[in-house]
Amino acid sequence: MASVDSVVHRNAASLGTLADAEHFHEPLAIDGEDIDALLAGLQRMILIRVVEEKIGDMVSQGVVKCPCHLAIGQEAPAVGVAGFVRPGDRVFGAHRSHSHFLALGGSPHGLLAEVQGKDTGVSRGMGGSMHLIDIPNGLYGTVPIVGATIPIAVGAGLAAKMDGNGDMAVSFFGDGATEEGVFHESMNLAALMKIPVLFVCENNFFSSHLHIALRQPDTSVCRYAEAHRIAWSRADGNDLAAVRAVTREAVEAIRAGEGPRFLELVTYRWRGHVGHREDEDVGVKRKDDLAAWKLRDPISRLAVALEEIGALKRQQLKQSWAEAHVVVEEAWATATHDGYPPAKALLSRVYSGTMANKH
Amino acid sequence: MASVDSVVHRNAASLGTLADAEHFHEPLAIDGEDIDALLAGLQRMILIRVVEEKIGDMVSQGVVKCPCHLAIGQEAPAVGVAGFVRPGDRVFGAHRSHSHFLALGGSPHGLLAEVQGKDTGVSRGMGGSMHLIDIPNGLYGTVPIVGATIPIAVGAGLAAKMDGNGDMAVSFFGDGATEEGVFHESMNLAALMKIPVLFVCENNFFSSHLHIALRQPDTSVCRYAEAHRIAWSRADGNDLAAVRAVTREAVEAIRAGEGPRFLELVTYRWRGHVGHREDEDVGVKRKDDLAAWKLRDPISRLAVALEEIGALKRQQLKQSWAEAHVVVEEAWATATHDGYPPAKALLSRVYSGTMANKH
Amino acid sequence: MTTTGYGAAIRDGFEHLLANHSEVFTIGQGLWSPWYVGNSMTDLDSQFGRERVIDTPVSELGCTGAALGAALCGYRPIVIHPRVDFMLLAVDQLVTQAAKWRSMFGGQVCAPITVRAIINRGGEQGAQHSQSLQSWFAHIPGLRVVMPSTPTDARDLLIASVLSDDPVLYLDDRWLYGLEEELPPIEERNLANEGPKLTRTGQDLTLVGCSYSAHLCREAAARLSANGIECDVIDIRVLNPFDAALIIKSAKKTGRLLAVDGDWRSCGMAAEVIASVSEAVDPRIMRAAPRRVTLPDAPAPTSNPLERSYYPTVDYIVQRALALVGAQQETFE
Amino acid sequence: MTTTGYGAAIRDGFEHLLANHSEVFTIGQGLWSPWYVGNSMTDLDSQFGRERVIDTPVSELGCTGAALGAALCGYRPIVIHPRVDFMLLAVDQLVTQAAKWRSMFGGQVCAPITVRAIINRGGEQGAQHSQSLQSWFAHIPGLRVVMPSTPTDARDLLIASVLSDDPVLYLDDRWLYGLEEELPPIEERNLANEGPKLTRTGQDLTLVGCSYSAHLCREAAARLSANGIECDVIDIRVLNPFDAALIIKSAKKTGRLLAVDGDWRSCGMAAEVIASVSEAVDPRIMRAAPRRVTLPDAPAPTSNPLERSYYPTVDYIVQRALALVGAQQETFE
Ligand SMILES: Cc1ncc(C[n+]2csc(CCOP(=O)(O)OP(=O)(O)O)c2C)c(N)n1
Ligand SMILES: Cc1ncc(C[n+]2csc(CCOP(=O)(O)OP(=O)(O)O)c2C)c(N)n1
Ligand SMILES: [Mg+2]
Ligand SMILES: [Mg+2]
Repeated sequence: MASVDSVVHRNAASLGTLADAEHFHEPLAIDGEDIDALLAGLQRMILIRVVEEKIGDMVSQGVVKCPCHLAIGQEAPAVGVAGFVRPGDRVFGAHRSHSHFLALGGSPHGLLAEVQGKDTGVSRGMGGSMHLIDIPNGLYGTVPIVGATIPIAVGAGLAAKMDGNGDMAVSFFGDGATEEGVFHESMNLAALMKIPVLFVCENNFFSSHLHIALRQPDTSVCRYAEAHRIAWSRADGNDLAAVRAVTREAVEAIRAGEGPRFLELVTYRWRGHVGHREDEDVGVKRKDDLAAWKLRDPISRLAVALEEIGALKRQQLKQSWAEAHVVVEEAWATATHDGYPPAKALLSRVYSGTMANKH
Repeated sequence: MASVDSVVHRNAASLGTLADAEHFHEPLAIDGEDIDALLAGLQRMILIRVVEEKIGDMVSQGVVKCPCHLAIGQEAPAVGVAGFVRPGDRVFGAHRSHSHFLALGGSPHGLLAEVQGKDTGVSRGMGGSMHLIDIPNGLYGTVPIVGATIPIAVGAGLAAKMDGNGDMAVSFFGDGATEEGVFHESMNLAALMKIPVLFVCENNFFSSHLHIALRQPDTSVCRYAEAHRIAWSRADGNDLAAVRAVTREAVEAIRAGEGPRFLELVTYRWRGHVGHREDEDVGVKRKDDLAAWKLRDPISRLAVALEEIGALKRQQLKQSWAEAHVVVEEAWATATHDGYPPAKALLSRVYSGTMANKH
Repeated sequence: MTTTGYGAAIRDGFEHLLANHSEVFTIGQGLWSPWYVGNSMTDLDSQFGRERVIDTPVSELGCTGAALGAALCGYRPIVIHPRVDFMLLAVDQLVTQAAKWRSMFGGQVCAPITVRAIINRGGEQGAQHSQSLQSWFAHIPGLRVVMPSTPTDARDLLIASVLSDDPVLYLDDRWLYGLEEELPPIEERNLANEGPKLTRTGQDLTLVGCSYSAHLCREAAARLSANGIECDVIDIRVLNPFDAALIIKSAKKTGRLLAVDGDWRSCGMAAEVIASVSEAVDPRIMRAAPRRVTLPDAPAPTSNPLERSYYPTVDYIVQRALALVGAQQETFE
Repeated sequence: MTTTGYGAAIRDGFEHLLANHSEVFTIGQGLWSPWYVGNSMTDLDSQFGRERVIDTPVSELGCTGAALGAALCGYRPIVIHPRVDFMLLAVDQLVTQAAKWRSMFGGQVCAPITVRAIINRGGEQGAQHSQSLQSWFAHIPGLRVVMPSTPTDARDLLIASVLSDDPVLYLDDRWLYGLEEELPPIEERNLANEGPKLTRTGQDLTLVGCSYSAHLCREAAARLSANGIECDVIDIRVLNPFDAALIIKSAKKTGRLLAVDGDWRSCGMAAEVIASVSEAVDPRIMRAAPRRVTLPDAPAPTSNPLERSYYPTVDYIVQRALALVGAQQETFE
């Protein structure tokens, strides 16, 4: 039957060792990498870790009440990608985006004030942990409706294309978001219109309490990019050098007008889906995995590698942590004394009521 | 970078000659096929063609007022798949489903009464052309919201799985429907839960006025099945023997408990998106294509092949057409004299108000 | 005497349904999680098996459609959306499919699907995790909308919803999970016969609400009684199809109406209550203009002080009720 | 004098916007088709290029979200949904995203997106191709809802919607495309200053409607006038945020109110009109109980005789108005 053609699916996109917590515990292979960038990235990952641990503590003490989804353990994707974001680019996140906010240069005080609902917060106290914005640093918005910012990022990319300055949009989302139909609608639209958007899926295996094996027929999500004819790369999301490598290549292609790119960054969250506890996801075999995953720590693996090549002294490392703690404690203290939004903010921020001036 | 892995998409799933109207004009290759089944299928395709031509005429005369989407030219997918549907199976269609209804054995009178809004119609005059149902023949519903019946069919398949009788669900949809996110959500769910459902995409290249090349980065949709890890087959949708071959194989696998299967059947509609006109889709280069596509006629190519092997006489063929016209004219005449639904039907059919009896 | 809480009562309803009706199953997000839907479904998966208690991918529209498909094939699925906000991705299947299939196909099919969505507000969750929107769904012919305000109703109306041959939206509110009461034996009722209920009687004012608002109305009525103002309190229970008869009767008696709703104001359930009464009651026998208590016209904020001022409270209802009862003197400009 | 039809007037609005505002573009289904959206966008693609007039895949949610993203980045996209029914797949982006981003982010961003959906009823299309649902969207704080009933408004309110810095839902009705009038020169108005309009004055009855219903009210008022009954006719025009002041003022004058809406009854726009008036007007000065004319509580049928009885008509409105005006005698049981 010349006119017939069949294929039983291949498993080409399965994660293999990347999914195995026993692998990738060794220090990173960073020879030939941009060491200054890695040192800066290390700093930033440490800051994110310390800020989120602080938030976790405040959640556990009941001081912070809004739902907080911590990215502790998965700092490298945010920092690696942010290294290639330039002014004019537009980045979007989701519910677990403290890391994206800080990686782009957001102020710890602005975040710590926001999670306390203060008027000095990045969203002026109206959004809390799940609704962050920082346009000066390129963060155009993070929201907790799973998948919602994916088409929005595609539209921001369309705007960048219309502007014609070689800017791009970045969409951070998780493996769970790939189950929302809008993810596919957005990928098709981006591929069809050759929109400059970088799709970054942080595959941490979980959607709240459910492992990806209980939600999808395969553990890797690159197969979706292939279906939508979008070039993709997959990397150890806890390896800053690897993340930087795949991002560099993808961003160059995007800015060169080749259209969208897709990154799957394999990582793992150390805390529960929401809140500060490590064992939040009761009923999910996690404890044993978590111990192994902690050995794939994006921070220590990079730090040791940098020490080994003599680019970093143990002393400097200690100091980085210490400085981060000082910055965070000061920011927290200030935020604590900041004021809440005025009562009128409830109604005064709904409509602009304004009208465009003619161009 | 051992932990990195990249692929720039291949075009593996492009349609090639199947998309070229100049190919597949020759009589079908049917040696070794089930000749009786092909003869019965020919009969059925002729009936569908004649019924839809009648509806087209009545639309052109303004007698039929509800929107009618004709499947003239794409009768083979419906008839080929229906040949493997058994009692207990549940079939769902969309807006262009006269063919599915008739292929499953639906009564021409029930359809012709429905498009006239008569109480004797298959949907008792409440649905018209776009909302057909015929549970005794396995048609559980067709609706015009693009993609809407795809998850519904998956649920019917889940019910079949729970029943445990080896029954399956069938979902007929078009290439445009693959752009709705719910199509992907449904495919993932079916693959994950190994649901006995046959996805049948009739790829006729168009979604209303837009060619698939203006809507997707590739012309074949099997790549989606591959992404969702669903075994797929692609065939000339105007070749009844080919359609039967891929359906037989898929249905055996489904009933054997292997989970969902996906078929892409490449075809072409002879009329406009909606209504009776051939040149409805103004602005779309179609006229020239259409002439060539008519040479890939699912009916004549099969008829000639059957004549060539002596399984069909020219005289019998003439008679089949003549009989179909008689059946259709009689059904139309009866339907014309049937009554409209009573005024109370508007409110009396909204709620059942009934309550289940205990099992 | 042992009392049961609202959440546990919902679980009792699930247990009864799964144990006694083999065609019932439940599907949605969080069903294999111990915390996702509070204590309202705890361990149902281990008790009845993961083939009948199905956790799902993050695909609201697909999963709701799949449940509808099973319902068309003889099952009675209960879809779980842990938040109304998430369910909005599934409105096509709920509103354009489930609610219309019966009528669209001439009454030849029924779609006994129950969609249970949880109103989960407060806690500084903000605009995208606080919507209730019952007014939207009460607007749709073909869709029955149920909102229980007591543990007994939470259990028995869930059972009635699932056993109804019509599509039903069942909304429960996390803020009611604290309520406790002694539960009577389970009764399988016909949802078509259920409707608004008079839960307290008085001569001075008619207080109407559903779900958590009905609870607030009961609390307010108790406080008002202490001030010598006696209220009829009506718990709507079934928002669609809406039977206003009881409310109309009460308004004719008291001549005063205060409609409370935890949804937004414009085109909301409180507007429907007032419109239904205004159409049916001779205005000359009303002793005051009716009034609404609803959310302010803004998305839900996160900041604690704003959030506290956002939701209707017993205090506020009492205050509005006092103004209303004094309203003969109220001047209309 | 040359007159312009409603559809052509919409096209004039698009032409003005695309010609004078480089940040405007339009995206949606059917934009490269000569028939999909009637004559309301004919040849805009060839006139302004397919980079600014973008036809799309069948992906309502994705395309609406993409437009929102562009709006956040300085553009003024107009999303086209050829039917309200299709737009329901995009409610998350419209209601949970666009309408809330400004407030959710402390007023620091604006989302100047206009979603234009077409009400395309009748023609035996049935339950899934006939919904209007303006009541749903008028319920949502943060979303402006506009429904023009004349060619001039169709053009000028489209322009005002697109130039507004807030998200706007603009609904036009195919049944109005036949209306013709002489158009004044284009005026760029601030949508925030637009609202209900008194289009006819009378002492006996206040008739209120939006879009096609406003047109029906005008026709009915003319017929009633021939019977010696003079009506105030109010065209709502902007449903959200809803300013009832004009309607209240009129009801106080006439003491009688008939609210007409082409959407369903319960929790609908007609209920909001009656509730707003009932709250604000001393019942004792009402000369009759207000009344609603809406769709019956059923999905749209296809069968011609049922379809003809389904939608409000001028005859029916006149009939109800006469009953209402005679209502002093009307007895309330
Ligand atoms: C539309 C929608 N459905 C469900 C949820 C509940 N929810 C919040 S986060 C989440 C998990 C998402 O998983 P993933 O995308 O992998 O992100 P991760 O939490 O792993 O960072 C879910 C299901 C939601 N917020 N929105
Ligand atoms: C949700 C939704 N969006 C848009 C439409 C308008 N529409 C009706 S049929 C159709 C084309 C669908 O194309 P396809 O799925 O390929 O089916 P075909 O018409 O080719 O048989 C469209 C866009 C619709 N009915 N529903
Ligand atoms: Mg995840
Ligand atoms: Mg097609």
